[in-house]
Amino acid sequence: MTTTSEPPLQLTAGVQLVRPSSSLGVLARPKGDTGWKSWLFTVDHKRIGIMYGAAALVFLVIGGIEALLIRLQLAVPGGNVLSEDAYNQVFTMHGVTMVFLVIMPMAAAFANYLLPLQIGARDVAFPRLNAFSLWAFLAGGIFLNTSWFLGGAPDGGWFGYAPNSGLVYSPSNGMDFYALGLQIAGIASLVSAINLITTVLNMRAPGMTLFRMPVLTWMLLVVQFLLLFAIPVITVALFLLTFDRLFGANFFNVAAGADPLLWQHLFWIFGHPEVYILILPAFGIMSEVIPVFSRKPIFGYPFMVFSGIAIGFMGWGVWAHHMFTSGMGPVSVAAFSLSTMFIAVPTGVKILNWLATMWGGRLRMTTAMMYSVGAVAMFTIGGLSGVTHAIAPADTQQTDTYYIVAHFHYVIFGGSLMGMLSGIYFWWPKMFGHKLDEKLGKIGFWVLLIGFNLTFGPMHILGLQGMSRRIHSYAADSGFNLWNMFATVGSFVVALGVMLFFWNIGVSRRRARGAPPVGPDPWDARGLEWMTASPTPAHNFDRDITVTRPDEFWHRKWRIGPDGEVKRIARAADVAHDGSATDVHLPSPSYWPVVVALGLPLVAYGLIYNLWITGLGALLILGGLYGWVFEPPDDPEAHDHHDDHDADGSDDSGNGASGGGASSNGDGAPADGDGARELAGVGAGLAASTAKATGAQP
Amino acid sequence: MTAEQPSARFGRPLWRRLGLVGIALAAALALSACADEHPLDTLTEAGPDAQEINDLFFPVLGVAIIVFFLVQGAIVYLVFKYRARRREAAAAARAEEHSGDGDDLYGDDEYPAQVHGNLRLELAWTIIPTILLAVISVFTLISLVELNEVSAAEDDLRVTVVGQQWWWEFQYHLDGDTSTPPDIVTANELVMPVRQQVPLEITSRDVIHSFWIPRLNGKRDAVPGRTHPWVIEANEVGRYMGQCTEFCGLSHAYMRMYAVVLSPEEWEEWVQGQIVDAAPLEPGDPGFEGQEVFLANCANCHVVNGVTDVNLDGRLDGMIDYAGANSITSALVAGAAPNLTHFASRTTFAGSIFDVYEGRAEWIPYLEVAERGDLNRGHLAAWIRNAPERKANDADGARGMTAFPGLTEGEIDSLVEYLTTLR
Amino acid sequence: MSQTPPAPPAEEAAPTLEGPDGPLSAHAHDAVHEHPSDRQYVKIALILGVLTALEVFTYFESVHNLGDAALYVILIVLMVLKFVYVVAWFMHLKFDSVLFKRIFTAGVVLALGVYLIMLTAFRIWGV
Amino acid sequence: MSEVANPPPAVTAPAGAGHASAAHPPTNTGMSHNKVAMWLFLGSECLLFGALISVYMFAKSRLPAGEIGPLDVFDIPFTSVSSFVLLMSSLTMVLALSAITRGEERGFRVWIVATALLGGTFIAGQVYEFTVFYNLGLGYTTNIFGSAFYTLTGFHGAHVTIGIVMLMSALVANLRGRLGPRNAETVELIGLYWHFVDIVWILIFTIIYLFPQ
Ligand code: HEA
Ligand code: HEA
Ligand code: HEC
Ligand code: CUA
Ligand SMILES: [Cu+2]
Repeated sequence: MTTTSEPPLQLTAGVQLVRPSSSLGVLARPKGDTGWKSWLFTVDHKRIGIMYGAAALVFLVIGGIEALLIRLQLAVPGGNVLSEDAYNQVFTMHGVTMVFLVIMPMAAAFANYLLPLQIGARDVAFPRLNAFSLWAFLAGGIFLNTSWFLGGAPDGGWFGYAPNSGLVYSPSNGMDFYALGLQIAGIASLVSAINLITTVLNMRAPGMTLFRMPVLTWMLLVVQFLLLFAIPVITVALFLLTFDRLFGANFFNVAAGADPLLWQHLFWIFGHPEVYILILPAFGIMSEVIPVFSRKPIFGYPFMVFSGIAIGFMGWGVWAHHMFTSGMGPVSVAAFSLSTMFIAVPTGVKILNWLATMWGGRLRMTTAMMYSVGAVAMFTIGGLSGVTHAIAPADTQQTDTYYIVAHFHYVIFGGSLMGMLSGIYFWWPKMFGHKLDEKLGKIGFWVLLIGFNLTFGPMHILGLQGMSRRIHSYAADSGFNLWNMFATVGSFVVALGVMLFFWNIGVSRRRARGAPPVGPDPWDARGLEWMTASPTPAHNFDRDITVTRPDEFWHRKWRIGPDGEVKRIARAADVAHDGSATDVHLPSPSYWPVVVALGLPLVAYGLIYNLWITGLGALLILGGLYGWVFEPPDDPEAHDHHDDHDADGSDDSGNGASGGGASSNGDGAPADGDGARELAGVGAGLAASTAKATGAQP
Repeated sequence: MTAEQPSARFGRPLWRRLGLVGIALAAALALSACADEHPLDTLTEAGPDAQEINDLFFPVLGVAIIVFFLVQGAIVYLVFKYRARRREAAAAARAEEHSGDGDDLYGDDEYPAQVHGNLRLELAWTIIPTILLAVISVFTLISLVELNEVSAAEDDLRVTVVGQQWWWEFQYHLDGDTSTPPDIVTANELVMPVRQQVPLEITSRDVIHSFWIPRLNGKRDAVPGRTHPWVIEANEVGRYMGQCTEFCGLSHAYMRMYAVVLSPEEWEEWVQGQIVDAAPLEPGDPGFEGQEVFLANCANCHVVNGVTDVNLDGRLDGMIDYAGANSITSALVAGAAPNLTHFASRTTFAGSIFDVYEGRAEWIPYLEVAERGDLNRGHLAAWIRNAPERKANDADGARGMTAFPGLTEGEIDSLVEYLTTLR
Repeated sequence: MSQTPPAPPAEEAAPTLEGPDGPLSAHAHDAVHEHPSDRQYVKIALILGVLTALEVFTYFESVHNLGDAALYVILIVLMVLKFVYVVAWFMHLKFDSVLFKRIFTAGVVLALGVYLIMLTAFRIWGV
Repeated sequence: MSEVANPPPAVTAPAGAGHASAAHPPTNTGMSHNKVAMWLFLGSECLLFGALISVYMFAKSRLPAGEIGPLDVFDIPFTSVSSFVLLMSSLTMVLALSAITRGEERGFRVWIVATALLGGTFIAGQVYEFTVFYNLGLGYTTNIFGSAFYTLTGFHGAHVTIGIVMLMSALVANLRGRLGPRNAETVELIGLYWHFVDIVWILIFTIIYLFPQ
């Protein structure tokens, strides 16, 4: 049941319109909507989304440069671009960066920006917590990368198998940075998952039932559930590793009777859901882009949704396919081999439904569409090689070879990254008010696609010819020379493609200056996010939108006649909001999310170097939380809004005068314990996770 | 293994035919399936286990390739068939207007029939792959069972394989009893008889490694604290390359190995040569000086059976003791260095990345050392002088062989001389 | 495919999670107001106390000759009972929205499933 | 402008609407964000403690013979008492909530203090237990059992400690007039967390302490 009778667009439950005294008295609340401070302290889901995306792109360049170093080293046999040690750090950080600092935040960017818009909400459920997620993620990412300058980056591979990741075998601080950095990023993801699920469950526009939600929203919801349940598993694994390394625990100490497979199980119980965390957002994006540019609704909406849910579920029962050769026993191998294979079914449904969406459509091959179609094609290749890994006996030949490297680059680069590039081209006008250049975009697409296949296609062959992963060099007579050279050349073509993308951003920005804005709906799209001005105004929508069917916005523009003919009934500009509302009350910026997030890396540095720094970080976290809890989500002085809502008006004056006691809230305004309530709600989770980082060592 | 009668297996002929698609493509892709050029090639099997795996892999690859062509073909078809024609003029006009209606790019206001789905179609492409995969899973299970069969008798040869940073140790139990000290201990080259299934027990002394001779069988991880059964068998006499495939630190890439497959007679001869201890050299014997230098510098890590005066049982104990009870007095984490008793009978050293003899012959008669050409003095001397420079390791000597800056060139020469006596 | 008539607006056909007993149905939440009385809480606490006493009782000799298997069964049953009582009554799950029940059950079931499989793969049950 | 342009926050219910409306803002589910979030968090915590308990069970099964283990250190009667204490704190917690929903702030304070005290007693018991174990020769690094035991119970203890901090914050907020019947939901949420920590101990007590060793 949706509460259509009641306005659903509240900012946060328990939001407090007025507070008699300002937060701590010491610090004035951050104000204004321009300048760097307006970004640093923002709680606007759109700005947060954009910053997630920007950070992801920066990390893409870092991870990409690492990839290029790998390829340079492997271009010819016996390469000496990197030392053995450096190579191990570079490929480890390449994997970690690409997975945790590129694809995940890129997905978070889309989730933050689009999810509230697609369900017709004003913001996420906990705006400040959202800001905290961003900064915690960034803190974790930067923390990880500082390891380069502090005695060496992690060198145990992105899945950090124990005991090689233990102190004896990896004595530099690198793996400590790995364990703690991922822990911090994990806190960010967990908090964000809670936030976004609550948003979807609670804040949909009137009439926006779950089965009217866009497929992207659905996929993002599934992803948040996967994060919710998967993050704690790696949290535990990383704690065990940290405790082993820093405090001499025995979890992976074979001499004490430990079994290294424990790490593998824990890592992959997280790790396999993780790969669906990486792909489902892209699936969602493709499910938005393809219908728009095919001019048809998504084919088989319920199947699309349920297959996404099914993938999410089945993703929990296949983890040990990464361990077919680990010696876990034939029964486990058989069971996981079978469960893995059948994941191809719901995935195949998605692929074929996309094709069916295109079938009989009028395909407008824009850049966004090309990336989406490209992603379908490339992902299929990766998925099919995935099925050949699932055949456990065959995987004993394939595992840890470049055949696997080919598989996961096809699914991650070819699926996730291309899908997200599609999303960037598609929603760029919504985010920035101008399109990216189509011509450059298409050239970039072809360069990228060709380079991508040139790089990773040959890796299938290399792998089947027996080239192992994670080797910093190969012998000249192993027969790997030719295809490695191809791959290296290809990787530079990819780099060119990526550079064209960045170039496009620059060119398009410059061209857009002074040019008329793009209008709310440049693609004749379907989702609610297009029903407001571009770029999206801070308050998202001017009015409430009542949803009566899927693709509500499209149906307001077009009508399907009795003969199935589609007729325009309105122009987008007439239907969409122009963003001119001035009386919208928004949550105010806040310092505290940044402060708390800043404490996290300090705690982590301290654990590595000096416990005093940990203390400092803990103080920062505690102080930040305190400030946070006692700061109202909303600052009455922040902006001068014109309320036309009676209750609000009276709240403003009535409560402002009274001295802040609970009893003073006689007019129904919230009591002052609201902050405490947010603490209890999610602050508890946050506090618990931070405390795990600080207080849980015996 | 039931490799003797492959065609008798359930459904195999048809299954194999499907595999032809896979084979064709794999072969085409690989350009050359010549095993000499690709010593680690997984597609040119040389043993029944690898054969079993490829019998399963090729048909699945065939299915995958068919699906690949269907999907890619469909994409290309759809894109060309249903592509909207750009209407440049109209587009320009719209762009001028900036109506924000989303058609300024294509100037196309037309919509095709709005199809929301088709239950029957969707069920079809849910059920068909399911059936396909169910069939594949049956064959997968069959293969799994077959691959886990051990045909060797209880008292046949059994080899304990021990991985460590960054070399392999092979402990031979000729009577099949792995609970007793092994009869032969060698490094990096797994010598084995042809057409005989050799059961292995794979383990590790430090981190996780993975034992893999691609042309003979898939891989199996060497996990410390665990012993994993595995089998290996070769159809033909030859030399098959292997590589550690689980990331194990600095010199992971340099952790290779060979399976050396001998005819039954040669195998017998090899065994006879290996089970004897080395004889301590007397003053005046060639290599005697080297032996002295060896005992002074090398014997706290390396064993030469019969020469180094350390308790043999402690050294060669097939049971790996992690509690530090190794009789090795060095700081080696793994607690073991290659056994050098018959060093000169091997063809490669240090994780099989260097040749003991000059010139890597296509196939060296394994037992006739005399025919192998000249000793690779340069490599050996360089190794003894400064091993970390030749093969990255932990510089403090805890993992891998330390450098010996203190040795004079003369001493190094004498050591090389001594090593050649260890046949 | 193209001959398929335009499908009915999906919202009619689409299943809904928000129907009378969908996970998002809020109808159960009216029950929240019927908080159990303090007396009921005390009663539950008494039951919990007794169950704990029973648990501790198994520790002392008398039950030992039942054998480990029986002991495991008894202890697990008692544990689950306590778990359910606290969750249902003290955490109000019995009275609260089904949504919460499903979220929490999802967590519990997932944890049970995944970790039991993991421990089974390690064969720690001695079988 | 329409009613939505200025979405009235959930809690600004018309005057006199009573506490119920504050507790149930007009969200799609009818549940407040905070409560949904708390349950999601608890769902997530299941996987966390599930992993820790599994790691413990696994570690115990791998403890080499002859090493100091559960049988050498556990003092069941003692732990039974502290388990009972924690269990009863759940009762006082729920009574505190019940009190504040009825507007009995005095009762609320009494029960909340009682809860915190019981929790504190439990923690004190745990500290004592750790000391005894340590003196018996079981350190954190002694063996795999020690590492797993202290990590699991340490995580639980940390959760209890955070719970106590939240209880005390609620008490202070109430004393300062910032937490009344109107936001009883805050107390409810703290309670949810507290009860969850309690049920985790129910599992730990049975699985770690009482199961036949
Ligand atoms: C985006 C991330 C992503 C995705 C979506 C997938 C999807 C899949 N993956 Fe992949 N995988 C990774 C990322 C991903 N993977 C990574 C990063 C690794 C390596 C980790 C590491 O070791 O570092 C890995 C490793 C990996 C392994 C371990 C290999 C090894 O190390 O030995 C296996 C084994 O089974 C596997 C299988 C699969 C399968 C069956 C799917 C399926 O979901 C694919 C399903 C899709 C299709 C099958 C295509 C479309 C379907 C049709 C058109 C229908 C018809 C098809 C048939 C009937 C076959 N993957
Ligand atoms: C999201 C996932 C993702 C992405 C996008 C990529 C992208 C790439 N990967 Fe990735 N890769 C992984 C995830 C990913 N990888 C993972 C998880 C591993 C396993 C790690 C492990 O084993 O632990 C791995 C391992 C891995 C290996 C195997 C290493 C080994 O086993 O030894 C190789 C080898 O070629 C490789 C290559 C590449 C290349 C060439 C790209 C390229 O496509 C990259 C393209 C991007 C760029 C090229 C950046 C372009 C920008 C510029 C060039 C700007 C220049 C700017 C200035 C100069 C200022 N990767
Ligand atoms: C610190 C212990 C240590 C000492 C001392 C030591 N070695 Fe080594 N040696 C090793 C290790 C470990 C290896 C395996 C290295 C590898 O393959 O990465 C090895 C490998 C070798 C090999 C190659 C063996 C093979 O079959 O692969 C030779 C030959 C050798 N050492 C000779 C010597 C000589 C001669 C000395 C004395 C000057 C010596 N070693 C001293 C540890 C040691
Ligand atoms: Cu040993 Cu890799
Ligand atoms: Cu996986």
